[in-house]
Amino acid sequence: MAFLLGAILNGILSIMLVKVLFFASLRERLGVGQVMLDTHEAISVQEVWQRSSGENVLPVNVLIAVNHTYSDAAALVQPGDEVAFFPPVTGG
Amino acid sequence: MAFLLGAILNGILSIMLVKVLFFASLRERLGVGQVMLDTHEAISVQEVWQRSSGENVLPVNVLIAVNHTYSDAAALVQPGDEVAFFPPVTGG
Amino acid sequence: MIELREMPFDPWQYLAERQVSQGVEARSGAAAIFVGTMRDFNEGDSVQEMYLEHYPGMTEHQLETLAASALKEWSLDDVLIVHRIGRIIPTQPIVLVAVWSAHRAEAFDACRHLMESLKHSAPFWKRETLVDNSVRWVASNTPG
Amino acid sequence: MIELREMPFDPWQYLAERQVSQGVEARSGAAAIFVGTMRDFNEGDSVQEMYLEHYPGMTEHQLETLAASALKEWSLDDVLIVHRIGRIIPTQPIVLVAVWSAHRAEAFDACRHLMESLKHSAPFWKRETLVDNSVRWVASNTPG
Repeated sequence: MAFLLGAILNGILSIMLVKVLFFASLRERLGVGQVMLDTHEAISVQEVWQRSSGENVLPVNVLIAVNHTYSDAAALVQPGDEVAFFPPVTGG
Repeated sequence: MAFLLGAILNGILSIMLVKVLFFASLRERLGVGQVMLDTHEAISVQEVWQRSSGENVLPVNVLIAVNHTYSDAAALVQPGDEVAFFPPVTGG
Repeated sequence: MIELREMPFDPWQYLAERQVSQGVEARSGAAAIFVGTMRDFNEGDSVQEMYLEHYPGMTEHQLETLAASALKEWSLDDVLIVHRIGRIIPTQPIVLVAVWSAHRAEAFDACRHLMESLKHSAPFWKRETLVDNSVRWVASNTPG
Repeated sequence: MIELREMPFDPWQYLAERQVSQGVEARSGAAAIFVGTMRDFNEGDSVQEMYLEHYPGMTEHQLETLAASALKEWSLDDVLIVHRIGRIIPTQPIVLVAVWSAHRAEAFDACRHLMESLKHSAPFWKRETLVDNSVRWVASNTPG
Protein backbone atom coordinates (compact mmCIF):
# COMPACT_ATOMS: atom_id res chain seq x y z
CA MET A 1 0.00 0.00 0.00
CA ALA A 2 2.80 2.38 0.89
CA PHE A 3 4.63 1.14 -2.21
CA LEU A 4 1.59 1.76 -4.39
CA LEU A 5 1.14 5.25 -2.98
CA GLY A 6 4.80 5.98 -3.60
CA ALA A 7 4.47 4.84 -7.22
CA ILE A 8 1.43 7.04 -7.75
CA LEU A 9 3.14 10.06 -6.17
CA ASN A 10 6.19 9.40 -8.27
CA GLY A 11 4.01 9.36 -11.39
CA ILE A 12 2.37 12.63 -10.43
CA LEU A 13 5.72 14.22 -9.67
CA SER A 14 7.31 13.19 -12.95
CA ILE A 15 4.37 14.75 -14.77
CA MET A 16 5.37 18.07 -13.27
CA LEU A 17 8.99 17.68 -14.33
CA VAL A 18 10.72 18.45 -17.61
CA LYS A 19 13.60 16.06 -18.31
CA VAL A 20 16.52 17.91 -19.92
CA LEU A 21 19.38 16.05 -21.64
CA PHE A 22 22.73 17.28 -22.97
CA PHE A 23 24.90 15.26 -25.34
CA ALA A 24 28.48 14.93 -26.53
CA SER A 25 30.72 18.03 -26.43
CA LEU A 26 27.88 20.15 -25.02
CA ARG A 27 27.47 17.76 -22.08
CA GLU A 28 31.21 17.91 -21.45
CA ARG A 29 31.31 21.71 -21.64
CA LEU A 30 28.37 22.13 -19.24
CA GLY A 31 29.59 19.31 -17.02
CA VAL A 32 26.09 17.87 -16.77
CA GLY A 33 24.17 15.23 -18.75
CA GLN A 34 20.69 15.40 -17.28
CA VAL A 35 18.59 17.95 -15.34
CA MET A 36 15.03 17.55 -14.06
CA LEU A 37 13.18 20.89 -14.14
CA ASP A 38 10.18 21.39 -11.91
CA THR A 39 7.37 23.28 -13.66
CA HIS A 40 3.61 23.26 -13.35
CA GLU A 41 2.99 25.05 -16.61
CA ALA A 42 4.25 25.21 -20.16
CA ILE A 43 7.57 26.98 -20.67
CA SER A 44 9.60 27.79 -23.77
CA VAL A 45 12.64 25.78 -24.87
CA GLN A 46 14.60 29.02 -24.39
CA GLU A 47 13.57 29.05 -20.73
CA VAL A 48 14.35 25.35 -20.38
CA TRP A 49 17.85 26.12 -21.67
CA GLN A 50 18.37 29.01 -19.25
CA ARG A 51 17.12 27.10 -16.19
CA SER A 52 18.99 23.88 -16.99
CA SER A 53 22.29 25.15 -18.41
CA GLY A 54 22.64 28.29 -16.29
CA GLU A 55 23.51 30.19 -19.49
CA ASN A 56 21.36 32.98 -20.92
CA VAL A 57 22.18 32.63 -24.59
CA LEU A 58 21.40 29.42 -26.47
CA PRO A 59 24.34 28.98 -28.92
CA VAL A 60 23.17 29.12 -32.54
CA ASN A 61 24.70 25.78 -33.45
CA VAL A 62 23.01 23.88 -30.61
CA LEU A 63 20.27 21.56 -31.87
CA ILE A 64 17.03 21.07 -29.95
CA ALA A 65 14.73 18.06 -29.69
CA VAL A 66 11.45 17.89 -27.79
CA ASN A 67 10.20 14.36 -27.16
CA HIS A 68 12.68 12.93 -29.72
CA THR A 69 11.61 15.33 -32.49
CA TYR A 70 13.62 18.32 -33.74
CA SER A 71 12.23 21.60 -32.43
CA ASP A 72 13.28 25.23 -31.87
CA ALA A 73 13.91 27.69 -29.06
CA ALA A 74 10.45 29.25 -29.27
CA ALA A 75 8.59 25.93 -28.88
CA LEU A 76 6.54 25.43 -25.74
CA VAL A 77 7.39 22.52 -23.46
CA GLN A 78 4.82 20.85 -21.22
CA PRO A 79 5.49 19.29 -17.84
CA GLY A 80 6.38 15.62 -18.55
CA ASP A 81 8.19 16.45 -21.80
CA GLU A 82 11.78 15.50 -22.59
CA VAL A 83 14.03 18.23 -24.03
CA ALA A 84 17.48 17.57 -25.46
CA PHE A 85 20.26 19.97 -26.46
CA PHE A 86 23.18 18.77 -28.55
CA PRO A 87 25.93 19.87 -30.98
CA PRO A 88 25.79 19.24 -34.77
CA VAL A 89 25.47 15.52 -35.43
CA THR A 90 28.41 13.60 -36.92
CA GLY A 91 27.17 10.07 -37.65
CA GLY A 92 27.35 8.01 -40.81
CA MET B 1 57.94 -27.33 -92.86
CA ALA B 2 54.68 -27.72 -94.73
CA PHE B 3 52.89 -26.92 -91.50
CA LEU B 4 54.96 -23.77 -91.00
CA LEU B 5 54.33 -22.64 -94.55
CA GLY B 6 50.60 -23.20 -94.06
CA ALA B 7 50.62 -21.14 -90.89
CA ILE B 8 52.43 -18.30 -92.63
CA LEU B 9 50.09 -18.37 -95.63
CA ASN B 10 47.14 -18.43 -93.27
CA GLY B 11 48.52 -15.38 -91.51
CA ILE B 12 48.99 -13.53 -94.77
CA LEU B 13 45.51 -14.47 -95.95
CA SER B 14 43.79 -13.35 -92.74
CA ILE B 15 45.52 -10.00 -93.12
CA MET B 16 43.64 -9.51 -96.37
CA LEU B 17 40.31 -10.43 -94.82
CA VAL B 18 37.85 -8.35 -92.82
CA LYS B 19 36.05 -10.37 -90.20
CA VAL B 20 32.39 -9.30 -89.90
CA LEU B 21 30.22 -10.29 -86.93
CA PHE B 22 26.48 -9.94 -86.31
CA PHE B 23 24.90 -10.30 -82.88
CA ALA B 24 21.57 -11.07 -81.23
CA SER B 25 18.37 -10.18 -83.11
CA LEU B 26 20.35 -8.80 -86.06
CA ARG B 27 22.17 -12.13 -86.45
CA GLU B 28 18.84 -13.94 -86.36
CA ARG B 29 17.23 -11.60 -88.90
CA LEU B 30 20.15 -11.90 -91.36
CA GLY B 31 20.55 -15.61 -90.66
CA VAL B 32 24.32 -15.27 -90.42
CA GLY B 33 26.71 -14.68 -87.51
CA GLN B 34 30.05 -14.26 -89.25
CA VAL B 35 31.31 -13.31 -92.71
CA MET B 36 34.93 -13.07 -93.91
CA LEU B 37 35.29 -10.30 -96.52
CA ASP B 38 38.21 -10.40 -98.91
CA THR B 39 39.72 -6.96 -99.50
CA HIS B 40 43.19 -5.69 -100.35
CA GLU B 41 42.48 -2.09 -99.47
CA ALA B 42 40.64 0.01 -96.91
CA ILE B 43 36.86 0.10 -97.31
CA SER B 44 34.16 1.98 -95.41
CA VAL B 45 32.00 0.36 -92.73
CA GLN B 46 29.06 1.19 -94.99
CA GLU B 47 30.62 -0.97 -97.71
CA VAL B 48 31.39 -3.73 -95.22
CA TRP B 49 27.70 -3.73 -94.27
CA GLN B 50 26.56 -3.92 -97.90
CA ARG B 51 28.94 -6.71 -98.86
CA SER B 52 28.38 -8.79 -95.70
CA SER B 53 24.64 -8.35 -95.09
CA GLY B 54 23.48 -8.09 -98.69
CA GLU B 55 21.41 -5.05 -97.71
CA ASN B 56 22.03 -1.56 -99.05
CA VAL B 57 20.75 0.48 -96.14
CA LEU B 58 22.36 0.22 -92.72
CA PRO B 59 19.45 0.54 -90.24
CA VAL B 60 19.80 3.64 -88.06
CA ASN B 61 19.56 1.71 -84.79
CA VAL B 62 22.32 -0.76 -85.69
CA LEU B 63 25.48 -0.17 -83.65
CA ILE B 64 28.94 -0.54 -85.16
CA ALA B 65 32.22 -1.62 -83.60
CA VAL B 66 35.60 -1.77 -85.35
CA ASN B 67 38.22 -3.80 -83.47
CA HIS B 68 36.07 -3.81 -80.32
CA THR B 69 35.62 -0.03 -80.29
CA TYR B 70 32.43 1.84 -81.19
CA SER B 71 32.62 3.39 -84.66
CA ASP B 72 30.38 4.72 -87.41
CA ALA B 73 29.35 3.96 -91.01
CA ALA B 74 31.87 6.39 -92.53
CA ALA B 75 34.88 4.89 -90.77
CA LEU B 76 37.50 3.18 -92.90
CA VAL B 77 38.24 -0.49 -92.27
CA GLN B 78 41.62 -2.05 -93.05
CA PRO B 79 42.22 -5.63 -94.15
CA GLY B 80 42.71 -7.64 -90.91
CA ASP B 81 40.15 -5.56 -88.96
CA GLU B 82 37.13 -6.97 -87.15
CA VAL B 83 33.80 -5.22 -87.72
CA ALA B 84 30.68 -5.96 -85.70
CA PHE B 85 27.05 -4.94 -86.24
CA PHE B 86 24.52 -5.30 -83.45
CA PRO B 87 21.20 -4.01 -82.10
CA PRO B 88 20.89 -1.65 -79.09
CA VAL B 89 22.50 -3.26 -76.06
CA THR B 90 20.34 -4.48 -73.16
CA GLY B 91 22.70 -5.55 -70.41
CA GLY B 92 22.77 -4.64 -66.73
CA MET C 1 14.39 -1.94 -40.86
CA ILE C 2 16.56 0.01 -38.44
CA GLU C 3 19.32 -1.45 -36.30
CA LEU C 4 21.82 0.08 -33.89
CA ARG C 5 24.72 -2.27 -33.25
CA GLU C 6 27.19 -2.24 -30.39
CA MET C 7 29.26 -5.01 -31.99
CA PRO C 8 31.26 -4.96 -35.24
CA PHE C 9 29.56 -6.40 -38.33
CA ASP C 10 30.40 -7.35 -41.91
CA PRO C 11 27.86 -5.54 -44.10
CA TRP C 12 28.22 -8.02 -46.97
CA GLN C 13 27.77 -11.03 -44.72
CA TYR C 14 24.84 -9.22 -43.13
CA LEU C 15 23.20 -8.67 -46.54
CA ALA C 16 23.94 -12.24 -47.68
CA GLU C 17 22.20 -13.66 -44.61
CA ARG C 18 19.33 -11.22 -44.92
CA GLN C 19 18.89 -12.15 -48.56
CA VAL C 20 18.58 -15.82 -47.70
CA SER C 21 15.93 -15.07 -45.09
CA GLN C 22 13.94 -12.43 -46.99
CA GLY C 23 14.68 -12.72 -50.68
CA VAL C 24 13.84 -9.06 -51.30
CA GLU C 25 16.72 -8.63 -53.79
CA ALA C 26 15.16 -11.33 -55.92
CA ARG C 27 11.78 -9.63 -56.04
CA SER C 28 13.03 -6.09 -56.53
CA GLY C 29 15.37 -6.04 -59.49
CA ALA C 30 17.56 -3.21 -58.16
CA ALA C 31 19.50 -2.72 -54.94
CA ALA C 32 21.59 0.36 -54.09
CA ILE C 33 23.89 0.11 -51.10
CA PHE C 34 26.18 2.47 -49.24
CA VAL C 35 28.73 1.38 -46.65
CA GLY C 36 30.75 3.85 -44.58
CA THR C 37 33.87 2.51 -42.90
CA MET C 38 36.09 4.06 -40.24
CA ARG C 39 39.43 5.24 -41.62
CA ASP C 40 42.58 5.53 -39.56
CA PHE C 41 43.00 9.23 -40.27
CA ASN C 42 40.82 12.34 -40.08
CA GLU C 43 41.59 16.03 -40.59
CA GLY C 44 45.24 15.19 -41.09
CA ASP C 45 45.66 13.16 -37.89
CA SER C 46 46.03 9.46 -37.24
CA VAL C 47 43.07 8.13 -35.28
CA GLN C 48 43.42 4.99 -33.20
CA GLU C 49 39.80 4.61 -32.13
CA MET C 50 36.45 6.33 -32.05
CA TYR C 51 33.50 6.36 -29.70
CA LEU C 52 30.10 6.85 -31.29
CA GLU C 53 27.61 8.42 -28.87
CA HIS C 54 23.89 8.42 -29.64
CA TYR C 55 20.61 9.56 -28.08
CA PRO C 56 18.75 6.41 -27.05
CA GLY C 57 15.16 6.68 -28.20
CA MET C 58 15.59 9.67 -30.49
CA THR C 59 18.26 8.10 -32.69
CA GLU C 60 16.03 5.10 -33.45
CA HIS C 61 13.04 7.41 -33.91
CA GLN C 62 14.94 9.67 -36.30
CA LEU C 63 16.20 6.74 -38.41
CA GLU C 64 12.68 5.28 -38.53
CA THR C 65 11.39 8.68 -39.65
CA LEU C 66 14.01 8.88 -42.42
CA ALA C 67 13.19 5.36 -43.63
CA ALA C 68 9.44 6.01 -43.58
CA SER C 69 9.97 9.26 -45.47
CA ALA C 70 12.03 7.47 -48.16
CA LEU C 71 9.37 4.75 -48.50
CA LYS C 72 6.80 7.50 -49.04
CA GLU C 73 8.84 9.57 -51.51
CA TRP C 74 10.10 6.74 -53.73
CA SER C 75 8.70 3.45 -54.98
CA LEU C 76 10.74 1.10 -52.79
CA ASP C 77 10.37 -2.50 -51.71
CA ASP C 78 12.50 -2.20 -48.61
CA VAL C 79 14.92 0.02 -46.69
CA LEU C 80 17.63 -1.13 -44.31
CA ILE C 81 19.74 1.12 -42.08
CA VAL C 82 22.36 -0.39 -39.78
CA HIS C 83 24.53 1.94 -37.69
CA ARG C 84 27.28 1.19 -35.19
CA ILE C 85 27.34 2.75 -31.72
CA GLY C 86 29.99 2.61 -29.00
CA ARG C 87 33.67 1.92 -29.50
CA ILE C 88 34.87 1.59 -33.13
CA ILE C 89 38.35 0.96 -34.46
CA PRO C 90 39.71 1.72 -37.96
CA THR C 91 38.58 -0.62 -40.80
CA GLN C 92 35.26 -1.35 -39.06
CA PRO C 93 32.05 -0.46 -40.93
CA ILE C 94 30.07 2.36 -39.28
CA VAL C 95 26.95 2.56 -41.43
CA LEU C 96 25.10 0.44 -43.97
CA VAL C 97 22.21 1.88 -45.98
CA ALA C 98 20.47 -0.47 -48.41
CA VAL C 99 17.48 0.21 -50.63
CA TRP C 100 15.56 -2.21 -52.85
CA SER C 101 13.33 -1.12 -55.73
CA ALA C 102 11.98 -2.23 -59.08
CA HIS C 103 13.70 0.82 -60.61
CA ARG C 104 17.39 1.58 -60.41
CA ALA C 105 16.95 5.38 -60.47
CA GLU C 106 14.70 5.23 -57.42
CA ALA C 107 17.12 2.90 -55.64
CA PHE C 108 20.07 5.25 -56.30
CA ASP C 109 18.12 8.41 -55.39
CA ALA C 110 16.68 6.96 -52.19
CA CYS C 111 19.98 5.44 -51.01
CA ARG C 112 21.89 8.67 -51.49
CA HIS C 113 19.17 10.81 -49.96
CA LEU C 114 19.00 8.52 -46.93
CA MET C 115 22.76 8.77 -46.38
CA GLU C 116 22.71 12.58 -46.64
CA SER C 117 19.69 12.85 -44.32
CA LEU C 118 21.30 10.49 -41.83
CA LYS C 119 24.50 12.55 -41.85
CA HIS C 120 22.56 15.76 -41.29
CA SER C 121 19.91 14.71 -38.81
CA ALA C 122 20.55 11.38 -37.03
CA PRO C 123 21.76 12.05 -33.47
CA PHE C 124 25.22 10.48 -33.45
CA TRP C 125 28.42 12.13 -32.24
CA LYS C 126 31.94 10.94 -32.97
CA ARG C 127 34.67 11.28 -30.36
CA GLU C 128 38.10 10.41 -31.71
CA THR C 129 41.09 9.13 -29.79
CA LEU C 130 44.32 10.10 -31.57
CA VAL C 131 47.55 8.09 -31.43
CA ASP C 132 48.89 10.26 -28.56
CA ASN C 133 45.73 9.25 -26.62
CA SER C 134 44.31 12.78 -26.82
CA VAL C 135 40.55 12.90 -27.34
CA ARG C 136 38.47 15.25 -29.50
CA TRP C 137 34.89 15.55 -30.71
CA VAL C 138 34.41 15.65 -34.47
CA ALA C 139 32.91 19.12 -34.99
CA SER C 140 30.97 18.51 -38.19
CA ASN C 141 30.58 16.09 -41.06
CA THR C 142 32.29 16.60 -44.38
CA PRO C 143 29.92 17.72 -47.14
CA GLY C 144 28.63 15.30 -49.81
CA MET D 1 38.35 -5.41 -61.87
CA ILE D 2 36.05 -6.81 -64.54
CA GLU D 3 34.51 -10.25 -64.50
CA LEU D 4 32.06 -12.03 -66.82
CA ARG D 5 30.46 -14.99 -65.10
CA GLU D 6 28.69 -17.96 -66.66
CA MET D 7 27.62 -19.29 -63.26
CA PRO D 8 25.24 -17.74 -60.71
CA PHE D 9 26.80 -15.75 -57.87
CA ASP D 10 25.78 -14.12 -54.60
CA PRO D 11 27.01 -10.50 -54.80
CA TRP D 12 27.14 -10.08 -51.00
CA GLN D 13 29.09 -13.27 -50.51
CA TYR D 14 31.33 -12.19 -53.37
CA LEU D 15 32.01 -8.81 -51.71
CA ALA D 16 32.53 -10.42 -48.29
CA GLU D 17 35.18 -12.75 -49.70
CA ARG D 18 36.80 -9.98 -51.70
CA GLN D 19 36.92 -7.77 -48.62
CA VAL D 20 38.77 -10.44 -46.69
CA SER D 21 41.32 -10.82 -49.47
CA GLN D 22 41.77 -7.16 -50.40
CA GLY D 23 40.58 -4.99 -47.53
CA VAL D 24 39.82 -2.07 -49.83
CA GLU D 25 36.61 -1.21 -47.94
CA ALA D 26 38.67 -0.69 -44.82
CA ARG D 27 41.04 1.73 -46.49
CA SER D 28 38.47 3.71 -48.44
CA GLY D 29 35.84 4.94 -46.03
CA ALA D 30 32.99 4.83 -48.57
CA ALA D 31 31.59 2.08 -50.78
CA ALA D 32 28.65 2.49 -53.17
CA ILE D 33 27.19 -0.67 -54.66
CA PHE D 34 24.52 -1.49 -57.22
CA VAL D 35 23.08 -4.95 -57.79
CA GLY D 36 20.66 -5.72 -60.60
CA THR D 37 18.65 -8.92 -60.30
CA MET D 38 16.48 -10.76 -62.83
CA ARG D 39 12.79 -10.37 -62.14
CA ASP D 40 10.18 -12.90 -63.24
CA PHE D 41 8.22 -10.37 -65.31
CA ASN D 42 9.03 -7.82 -68.00
CA GLU D 43 6.83 -5.58 -70.13
CA GLY D 44 3.74 -7.16 -68.56
CA ASP D 45 4.72 -10.77 -69.27
CA SER D 46 5.93 -13.58 -67.03
CA VAL D 47 9.46 -14.60 -67.95
CA GLN D 48 10.74 -18.05 -67.08
CA GLU D 49 14.32 -17.62 -68.16
CA MET D 50 16.71 -15.34 -70.00
CA TYR D 51 19.78 -15.83 -72.15
CA LEU D 52 22.40 -13.10 -71.99
CA GLU D 53 24.46 -12.92 -75.18
CA HIS D 54 27.69 -10.91 -75.28
CA TYR D 55 30.47 -10.06 -77.71
CA PRO D 56 33.57 -11.93 -76.50
CA GLY D 57 36.51 -9.55 -76.51
CA MET D 58 34.57 -6.34 -77.00
CA THR D 59 32.37 -6.74 -73.91
CA GLU D 60 35.41 -7.10 -71.65
CA HIS D 61 37.15 -4.26 -73.47
CA GLN D 62 34.15 -1.96 -73.10
CA LEU D 63 33.76 -2.72 -69.38
CA GLU D 64 37.50 -2.11 -68.86
CA THR D 65 37.14 1.19 -70.72
CA LEU D 66 34.21 2.24 -68.51
CA ALA D 67 36.10 1.33 -65.33
CA ALA D 68 39.26 3.16 -66.47
CA SER D 69 37.18 6.20 -67.38
CA ALA D 70 35.55 6.24 -63.92
CA LEU D 71 38.95 5.90 -62.21
CA LYS D 72 40.10 8.90 -64.22
CA GLU D 73 37.03 11.08 -63.63
CA TRP D 74 36.60 10.48 -59.90
CA SER D 75 38.94 9.98 -56.98
CA LEU D 76 38.39 6.24 -56.45
CA ASP D 77 40.33 3.50 -54.73
CA ASP D 78 38.82 0.65 -56.71
CA VAL D 79 36.10 -0.33 -59.17
CA LEU D 80 34.51 -3.75 -59.53
CA ILE D 81 32.12 -4.82 -62.29
CA VAL D 82 30.73 -8.36 -62.35
CA HIS D 83 28.23 -9.31 -65.07
CA ARG D 84 26.46 -12.59 -65.78
CA ILE D 85 26.41 -14.13 -69.25
CA GLY D 86 24.55 -17.16 -70.55
CA ARG D 87 21.38 -18.67 -69.10
CA ILE D 88 19.81 -16.79 -66.19
CA ILE D 89 16.67 -17.56 -64.21
CA PRO D 90 14.54 -15.17 -62.12
CA THR D 91 15.95 -14.12 -58.73
CA GLN D 92 19.56 -14.48 -59.97
CA PRO D 93 21.78 -11.38 -59.85
CA ILE D 94 22.76 -10.08 -63.31
CA VAL D 95 25.14 -7.25 -62.51
CA LEU D 96 27.20 -5.98 -59.58
CA VAL D 97 28.90 -2.57 -59.72
CA ALA D 98 30.97 -1.58 -56.69
CA VAL D 99 33.03 1.56 -56.17
CA TRP D 100 35.32 2.45 -53.25
CA SER D 101 36.41 5.99 -52.44
CA ALA D 102 37.48 8.23 -49.58
CA HIS D 103 34.48 10.44 -50.40
CA ARG D 104 30.86 9.32 -50.43
CA ALA D 105 29.78 11.77 -53.15
CA GLU D 106 32.41 10.41 -55.52
CA ALA D 107 31.42 6.83 -54.68
CA PHE D 108 27.73 7.53 -55.37
CA ASP D 109 28.42 9.52 -58.56
CA ALA D 110 30.83 6.97 -59.99
CA CYS D 111 28.66 3.95 -59.16
CA ARG D 112 25.58 5.46 -60.78
CA HIS D 113 27.48 6.70 -63.81
CA LEU D 114 29.06 3.27 -64.30
CA MET D 115 25.65 1.57 -64.22
CA GLU D 116 24.18 4.02 -66.73
CA SER D 117 27.20 3.71 -69.03
CA LEU D 118 27.10 -0.05 -68.80
CA LYS D 119 23.40 -0.09 -69.69
CA HIS D 120 24.00 2.18 -72.68
CA SER D 121 27.23 0.83 -74.08
CA ALA D 122 28.26 -2.63 -72.86
CA PRO D 123 27.53 -5.23 -75.58
CA PHE D 124 25.02 -7.53 -73.89
CA TRP D 125 21.71 -8.65 -75.34
CA LYS D 126 18.84 -10.22 -73.40
CA ARG D 127 16.72 -12.93 -74.97
CA GLU D 128 13.70 -13.82 -72.85
CA THR D 129 11.83 -17.11 -72.74
CA LEU D 130 8.23 -16.53 -71.67
CA VAL D 131 6.10 -19.09 -69.81
CA ASP D 132 4.55 -20.34 -73.07
CA ASN D 133 8.13 -21.09 -74.25
CA SER D 134 8.04 -18.30 -76.83
CA VAL D 135 11.29 -16.39 -77.19
CA ARG D 136 11.88 -12.67 -77.73
CA TRP D 137 14.79 -10.24 -77.70
CA VAL D 138 14.53 -7.33 -75.29
CA ALA D 139 14.45 -4.33 -77.64
CA SER D 140 15.89 -1.68 -75.34
CA ASN D 141 16.67 -0.92 -71.73
CA THR D 142 14.33 1.05 -69.52
CA PRO D 143 15.54 4.58 -68.82
CA GLY D 144 17.17 5.56 -65.54
